[in-house]
Amino acid sequence: MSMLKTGVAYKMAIMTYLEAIRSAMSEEMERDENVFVLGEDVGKGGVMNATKGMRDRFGERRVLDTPLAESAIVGVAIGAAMVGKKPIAEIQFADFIFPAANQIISEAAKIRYRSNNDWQCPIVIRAPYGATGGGGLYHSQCPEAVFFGTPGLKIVAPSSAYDAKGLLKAALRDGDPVLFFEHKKCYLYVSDEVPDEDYTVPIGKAAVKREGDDITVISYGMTVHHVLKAAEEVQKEGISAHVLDLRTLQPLDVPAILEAAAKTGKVMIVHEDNKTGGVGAEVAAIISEHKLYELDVPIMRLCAPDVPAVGMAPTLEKFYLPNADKVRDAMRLLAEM
Amino acid sequence: MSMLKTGVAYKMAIMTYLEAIRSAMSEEMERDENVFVLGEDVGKGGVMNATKGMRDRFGERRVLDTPLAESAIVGVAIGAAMVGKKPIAEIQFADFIFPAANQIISEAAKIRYRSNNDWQCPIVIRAPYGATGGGGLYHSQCPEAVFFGTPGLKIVAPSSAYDAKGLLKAALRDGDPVLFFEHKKCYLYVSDEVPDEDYTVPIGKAAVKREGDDITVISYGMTVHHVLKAAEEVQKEGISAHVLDLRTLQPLDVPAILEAAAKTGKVMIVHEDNKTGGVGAEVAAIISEHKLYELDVPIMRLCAPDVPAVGMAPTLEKFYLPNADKVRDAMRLLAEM
Amino acid sequence: MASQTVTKHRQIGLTDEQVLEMYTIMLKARRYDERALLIQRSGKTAFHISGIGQETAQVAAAFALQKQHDYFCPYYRDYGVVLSAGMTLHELMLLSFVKAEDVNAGRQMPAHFSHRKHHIVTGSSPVSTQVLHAVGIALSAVMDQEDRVAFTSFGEGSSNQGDVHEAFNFAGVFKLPVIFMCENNQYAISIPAHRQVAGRVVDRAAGYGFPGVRVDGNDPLEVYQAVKEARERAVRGAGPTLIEAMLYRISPHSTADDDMIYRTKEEVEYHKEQDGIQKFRAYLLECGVLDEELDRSVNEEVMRELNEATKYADKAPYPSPEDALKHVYAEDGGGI
Amino acid sequence: MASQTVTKHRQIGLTDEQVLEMYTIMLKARRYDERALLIQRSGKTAFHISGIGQETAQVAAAFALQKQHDYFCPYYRDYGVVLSAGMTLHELMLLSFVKAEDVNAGRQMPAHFSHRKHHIVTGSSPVSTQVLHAVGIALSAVMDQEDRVAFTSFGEGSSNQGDVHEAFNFAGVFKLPVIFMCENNQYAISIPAHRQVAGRVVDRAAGYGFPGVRVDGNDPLEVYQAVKEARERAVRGAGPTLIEAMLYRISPHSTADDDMIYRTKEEVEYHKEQDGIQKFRAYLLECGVLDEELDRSVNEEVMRELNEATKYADKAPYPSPEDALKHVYAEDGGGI
Ligand SMILES: Cc1ncc(C[n+]2csc(CCOP(=O)(O)OP(=O)(O)O)c2C)c(N)n1
Ligand SMILES: Cc1ncc(C[n+]2csc(CCOP(=O)(O)OP(=O)(O)O)c2C)c(N)n1
Ligand SMILES: [Mg+2]
Ligand SMILES: [Mg+2]
Repeated sequence: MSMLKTGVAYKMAIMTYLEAIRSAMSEEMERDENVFVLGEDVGKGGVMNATKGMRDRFGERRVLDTPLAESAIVGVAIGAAMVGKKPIAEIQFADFIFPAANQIISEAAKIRYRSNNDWQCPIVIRAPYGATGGGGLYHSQCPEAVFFGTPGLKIVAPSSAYDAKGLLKAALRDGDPVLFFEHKKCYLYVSDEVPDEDYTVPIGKAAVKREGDDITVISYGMTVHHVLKAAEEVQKEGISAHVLDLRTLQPLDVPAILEAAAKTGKVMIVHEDNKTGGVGAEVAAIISEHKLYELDVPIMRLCAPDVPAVGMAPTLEKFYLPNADKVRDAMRLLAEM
Repeated sequence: MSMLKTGVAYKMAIMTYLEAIRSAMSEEMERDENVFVLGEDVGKGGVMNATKGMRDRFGERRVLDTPLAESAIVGVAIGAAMVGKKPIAEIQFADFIFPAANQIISEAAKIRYRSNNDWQCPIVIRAPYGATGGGGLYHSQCPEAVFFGTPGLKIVAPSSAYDAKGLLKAALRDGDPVLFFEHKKCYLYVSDEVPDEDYTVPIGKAAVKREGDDITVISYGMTVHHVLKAAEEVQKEGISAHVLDLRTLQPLDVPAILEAAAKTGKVMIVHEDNKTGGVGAEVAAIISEHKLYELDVPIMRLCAPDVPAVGMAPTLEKFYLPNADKVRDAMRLLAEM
Repeated sequence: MASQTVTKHRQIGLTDEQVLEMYTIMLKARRYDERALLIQRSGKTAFHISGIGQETAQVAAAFALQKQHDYFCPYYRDYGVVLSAGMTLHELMLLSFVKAEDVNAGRQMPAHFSHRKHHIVTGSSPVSTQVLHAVGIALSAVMDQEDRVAFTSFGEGSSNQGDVHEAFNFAGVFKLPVIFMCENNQYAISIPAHRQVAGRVVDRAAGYGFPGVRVDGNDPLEVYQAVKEARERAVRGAGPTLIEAMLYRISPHSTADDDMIYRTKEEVEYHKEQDGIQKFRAYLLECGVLDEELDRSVNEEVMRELNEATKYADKAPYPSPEDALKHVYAEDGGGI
Repeated sequence: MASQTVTKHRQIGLTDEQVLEMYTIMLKARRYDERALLIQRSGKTAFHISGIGQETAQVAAAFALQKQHDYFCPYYRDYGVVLSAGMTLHELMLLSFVKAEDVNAGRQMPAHFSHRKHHIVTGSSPVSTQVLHAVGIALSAVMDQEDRVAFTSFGEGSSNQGDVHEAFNFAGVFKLPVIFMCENNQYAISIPAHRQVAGRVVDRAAGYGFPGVRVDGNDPLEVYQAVKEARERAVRGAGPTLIEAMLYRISPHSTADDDMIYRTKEEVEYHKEQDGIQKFRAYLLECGVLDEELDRSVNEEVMRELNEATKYADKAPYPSPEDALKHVYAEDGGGI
């Protein structure tokens, strides 16, 4: 398959979000011998298969099975990064990132600043997050809001295979610590076209996923797909939705957010993380700070309810998670306001 | 000193914010033998003197010096709380709370919910936060935003001695984990009237600190004092500021926020924590969700800049921290908009 | 029922009734485990994590403790512990099926135990957090001058979490009545113990000034004795004990794992033959506590209970959707 | 300069020049420390944290390592380490005065060392995080097959943080070239070591399968030898070593602490008499490396350097306010 982009023919392949991540890691490991992966069970391929086959290709030193200790995984990665390595620290489930919170917030985020640029800490922390169904409270969490608002960190949360690969490559070439949140539901559910050629997606740039005139929906990660599906549905009813995928959560793409908000004056933010204190709050705050006069109606947020995390029983799960139906209903409401 | 309140004469004493905290702990320890304090150096009085004299009064078992390990301090407190104790876990500086993040976020916050009310975790975690001058990056942080938005936790951040005592007592009688952020600058800088009698200040209720008609300023902690001082100043210029002290950050007092915002239609949020992803973002989001039509001008946020934390040099510190002058200038701007 | 000579279990203070009950609970744990796997395979449940190969040590440890008096902070494979502490197959099945009547009301994954009445402390997925909770419970026992101990277990992989070290040190400094049991089943998911643990878990105790004891986890009498002694030390104020029970994880890590990527069938088969339950059965037969007939009826009774539990849990309703909103905080603010 | 018989320091591989340099740096550290306290008392700086009583061990350890080759992850009292690694009194004074020219450009508290050129890794206040960084640096040395080691130090109180355990285990599993040095100065702020550390820090190494060595921190030759051997083990692939240097914190915890609340003047006085620098001086005099005249000139030179450094740093400008906004991220995005 091929497609024309800025005049050049790129060869493209359809691949899953998971394959995109694996290929980004593999290509960067080929390209730069300082890149290596470390984490629990990464040797056998990781519990998500993200590193499948990579130990055979790069050896067990560069696909390093670590002891079961997240603070060590991140802390060791930080040490290695400070002296020139480019570690990819895999957290088995994002729910288990908290033992490493001190190393991430007190160390990684502050190393460049506190030393006045004497040292830097270019690590990438990959953390599979979000609900896939049947994960319960501790295999489904969206912990991005805990780290969001910690200056010094960059936070990425792609929704497509294309973005996942391009952003992971960008993260691996970045000079600062990047938290890379991979939505577990996207791993196999999402497939799209990915160029064969080397490319990056810049950190800090949102993407317009759909042009529209009536309402603006801003989202990231898995919920982008719910939003797009709902947008198709409401289109049939004559509601035209403009959809922005944040892609990077920190730094937020403020110009893109403002442009998208101003375009329709009716804004909804959708995320799987619970509402209070989520990334959506900042997005709403930014809009109400800079584009208040262009808002026609209040800013809406469609998020998981403010309970600790998703329940295991299917009934609880369905109630908790945003889905295309819930987004569609909210879109109708917003359009009618 | 005495004052009339709901018809009853209360005896009052002027005390510092720090004394208020100490007296709340001491009185609750007298009242309930299950209450105890644990933390680093609490026996000698703690590095902030919050527990001064308490070991002599209650013995070293109830004012327990722990090893230097925050995850243990919180984790042990959780275990004790689950079987009927009411521990007050002191974190020496809020900057050092992150090693305990897993115990706070994965455990304390989720114990009631995950067990469907079979177990509960009524701990109070006291964490001195904020800049006092000369604390540098790691003795000045405002980490409330990291925990904000974790359902299951309550978060309190008083600005007065009265509130500090009343809220700490309320926290100690609460059935759920409460993060109690004590602003270090308030410890000795702030003194006010505190009743001799037992009283509590309800968790979840904001307080109007000043009635006004032109602009609304919402804040918490030390910056409340900057806001009140600036309000006095701009009053002379004919600007009347309505000031709301959030007091509790989680759950936020949404009705009070909306009422305060609607009162003037011109809202500014002030906090010492950096802007992006701070509590102010949620406050702005709530207002723009529920009171958009009552807003006359964009919601303003006056916060520390998005850098990792305050620098040690006086020049850096002054640049970083909100103060009365900065608030006053922003108030003028807001009033003129 | 018992033989003429003084049997080993009597020598260490266990009655015939007790060893028979231990055996019965081991069987319950095993049968439950096998059934839960089948149910998961049939698609009726989402997940199972197996304790097969660890039941002997689990049941033996729990029998050395006092039910509804001591506190249990188990980890996710501890079916043998929670069944000994008082949970029923009925309750375990409701947990597997994540139904409304489950203690957790369907909120948590299977194997995330909780039962306040039985002093089984609510558990989570992040490993090793419970080790500190046990220390806190032990601290409260000392404060209240009560003769109870806190028991906690964890895998050898999980022993590497910072929380375990902080727990050992805290308990060591205050000589708290806590028993740490590492169920060393040779693997942490795909990582064999020698790539996971530097040195030996049991040797770590010495660094905190308390005893570490390594036991054959397939020998319930050895485990029982070690835990019993640890309990005695604990209640007389002599402090914590670390027990490392050597075991083998017979099943893959969980239903989400394919263990043949990182170990061989032969290795697993070899360890299956060391099965502690079979050895215990042989011992009980040998000393006359058990005979073939009694064994059959014990097994039948276990199966009956299991079948009923399965049937009930299968048919029981899921929690209603809005229940997701309940119990984030105490309803009345706590008021304590 | 040296005596006829083979001196102890020569026996362990130190030249006369080296021990003299060690002595000089110990003096620098001590004099810096005393001056920094005075400056703080005069109100010119906000804070000082003292290393008095620990300089001998610090300097000796650093001398067993290779400057600008091995990596140093020191902790906040390690003036002796960073001066040995290459930092100057000039730089330390700029750090104390938090001036623009300071490596950290006035951002961090004094004693938060950083100096990339000298392989001194940037440090923070939360204790023990650096112990894991050292392990990561050691890992990178192995990956690149370079013969460098990572050295890290921490207090005995800080040894109880989870990160230290995770670091020991990680380094033990992969036999990494890292040297852990615990500077056991008997107190963690107000808490004496026996209330802080269960067992002995040095004994913890055995639980991770690597050697632990306890040394008299006031004896620089003993410390030097232990670190030297640890370095040799490390570079030949035999893995980490834990060294526990027994010391005493002569000063209060920091200028914010009143130690007379929790210890006596007599106790402090007793330990002042054990001063390692004075003992080392006596040794050097005895074996003829030093004489009174040389000692005077060494001391004078140290004071001259210190005075100049103080004067310069005092007058140097603070960072400009807007500099607070710099270096949150790489200016060009990193582009690596
Ligand atoms: C903090 C944390 N990190 C990672 C995981 C994922 N995880 C679940 S079980 C497990 C292996 C545990 O091994 P071990 O402690 O030996 O216990 P076992 O499963 O062998 O009984 C891992 C890595 C987790 N649950 N918690
Ligand atoms: C994680 C963390 N918790 C608490 C503190 C506050 N604190 C600073 S130094 C110190 C005591 C350290 O004692 P020790 O490790 O023995 O080192 P020493 O100061 O005696 O050299 C404490 C509690 C901190 N810096 N970091
Ligand atoms: Mg295991
Ligand atoms: Mg010390």
